[in-house]
Amino acid sequence: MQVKILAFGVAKDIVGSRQFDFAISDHTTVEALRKNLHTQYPALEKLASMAIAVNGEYASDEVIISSGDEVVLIPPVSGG
Amino acid sequence: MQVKILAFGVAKDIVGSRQFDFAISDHTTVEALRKNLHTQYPALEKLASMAIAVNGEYASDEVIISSGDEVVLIPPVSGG
Amino acid sequence: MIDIQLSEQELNAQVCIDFALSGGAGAVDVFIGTVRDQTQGRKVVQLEYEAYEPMAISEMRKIAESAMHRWPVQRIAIHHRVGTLKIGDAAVVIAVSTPHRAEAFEACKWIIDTIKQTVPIWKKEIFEDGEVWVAAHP
Amino acid sequence: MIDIQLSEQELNAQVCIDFALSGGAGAVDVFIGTVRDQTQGRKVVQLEYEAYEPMAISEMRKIAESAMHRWPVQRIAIHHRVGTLKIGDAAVVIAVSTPHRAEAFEACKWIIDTIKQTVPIWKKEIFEDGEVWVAAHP
Repeated sequence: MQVKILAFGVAKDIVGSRQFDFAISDHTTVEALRKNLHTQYPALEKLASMAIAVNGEYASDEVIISSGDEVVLIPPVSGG
Repeated sequence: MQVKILAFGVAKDIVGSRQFDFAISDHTTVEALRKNLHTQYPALEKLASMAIAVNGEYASDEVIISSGDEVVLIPPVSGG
Repeated sequence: MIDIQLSEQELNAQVCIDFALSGGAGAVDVFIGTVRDQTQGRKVVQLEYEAYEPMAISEMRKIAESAMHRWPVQRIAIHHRVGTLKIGDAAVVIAVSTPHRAEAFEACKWIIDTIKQTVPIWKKEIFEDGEVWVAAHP
Repeated sequence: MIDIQLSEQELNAQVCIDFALSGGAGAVDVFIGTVRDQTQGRKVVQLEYEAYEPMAISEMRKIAESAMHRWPVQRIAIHHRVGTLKIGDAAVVIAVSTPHRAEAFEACKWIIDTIKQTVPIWKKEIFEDGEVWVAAHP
């Protein structure tokens, strides 16, 4: 299935756009998605951290991504 | 000699006026002045503390009061 | 009560203070984070802040709610700027009111420390000769 | 730079903030102490503040100077009110600017804690059925 992914900060610069579609198999976990993204965009692995949010909440590694989820790449935050 | 004393806060209420003249002997220290004031105004001794300032600075017990000094009674402060 | 705002407009500290004061508290602590003109000696021209807005707002609200559980806080305003900021502009204003002062300082400091750790907002420093996403790389 | 004021006029937090910000600091912490409507459950009608003015100003200046020695503080404004204050009025506003935030909180808290210990200012709480000089008696 295809999942829409939003990217912010340095992650947007690495993937080249704010939003992109990414193919994943059914029952893909956040951990597996992160590995697939690292393969596709090796520069993501060089970041100090990269959290993934699903539907507006930080998602732990074992969360399974469903069709229609809003998936967001969250490189190290630097607000304030 | 006579020394002019200013009183603030509860000390003003106890001595009955903002400013009063008080008779002291030459070479009276701050400590001795405090004792004399306690004799004259026993309610001063009931305060949580009573510092004495001489010429705009907190004065330690051994400071000697000179003619013309500005002497101020400083009951517990409560600014802020 | 909690007031969270994410805005491209200049922040107004007095608005946050008025919100915090209106609860009849005894103490208000206010933190203002501004854009400095240099980072480790390198001259900053401007900053660009971007946010994943809905989550940034919900994470700031969670932080404010946690602070209200941890301390006897009456009101919290958190206003965060996004977009292009000039040197000296306020990037964030936090105002916290409490009955007594010690908790106001503790809660306000905890809020800004936690914002910097968890809220999805990113800043890019623009130098005369380059730019960098702050904290992106180890 | 230091700005100390003792005033019978309403305090304006923004004036203190503007003074603190004008040094190009990265962080400003502001403390506002206001008149609460009750003390230990007893309803407060108003407060009267009096000061031994020249010494109150010199002691506040000493505190600000000490803070500038203890922390890398850029600017400090301390405005203290005297006279009759209504519920909700600000009695004191302190604004401290520093390059980094931790010192702003520490210095501002130390300043208000020290003001309360050493500056010759006294407040009388006026209740519906009496009045008391705060902290006068053990």
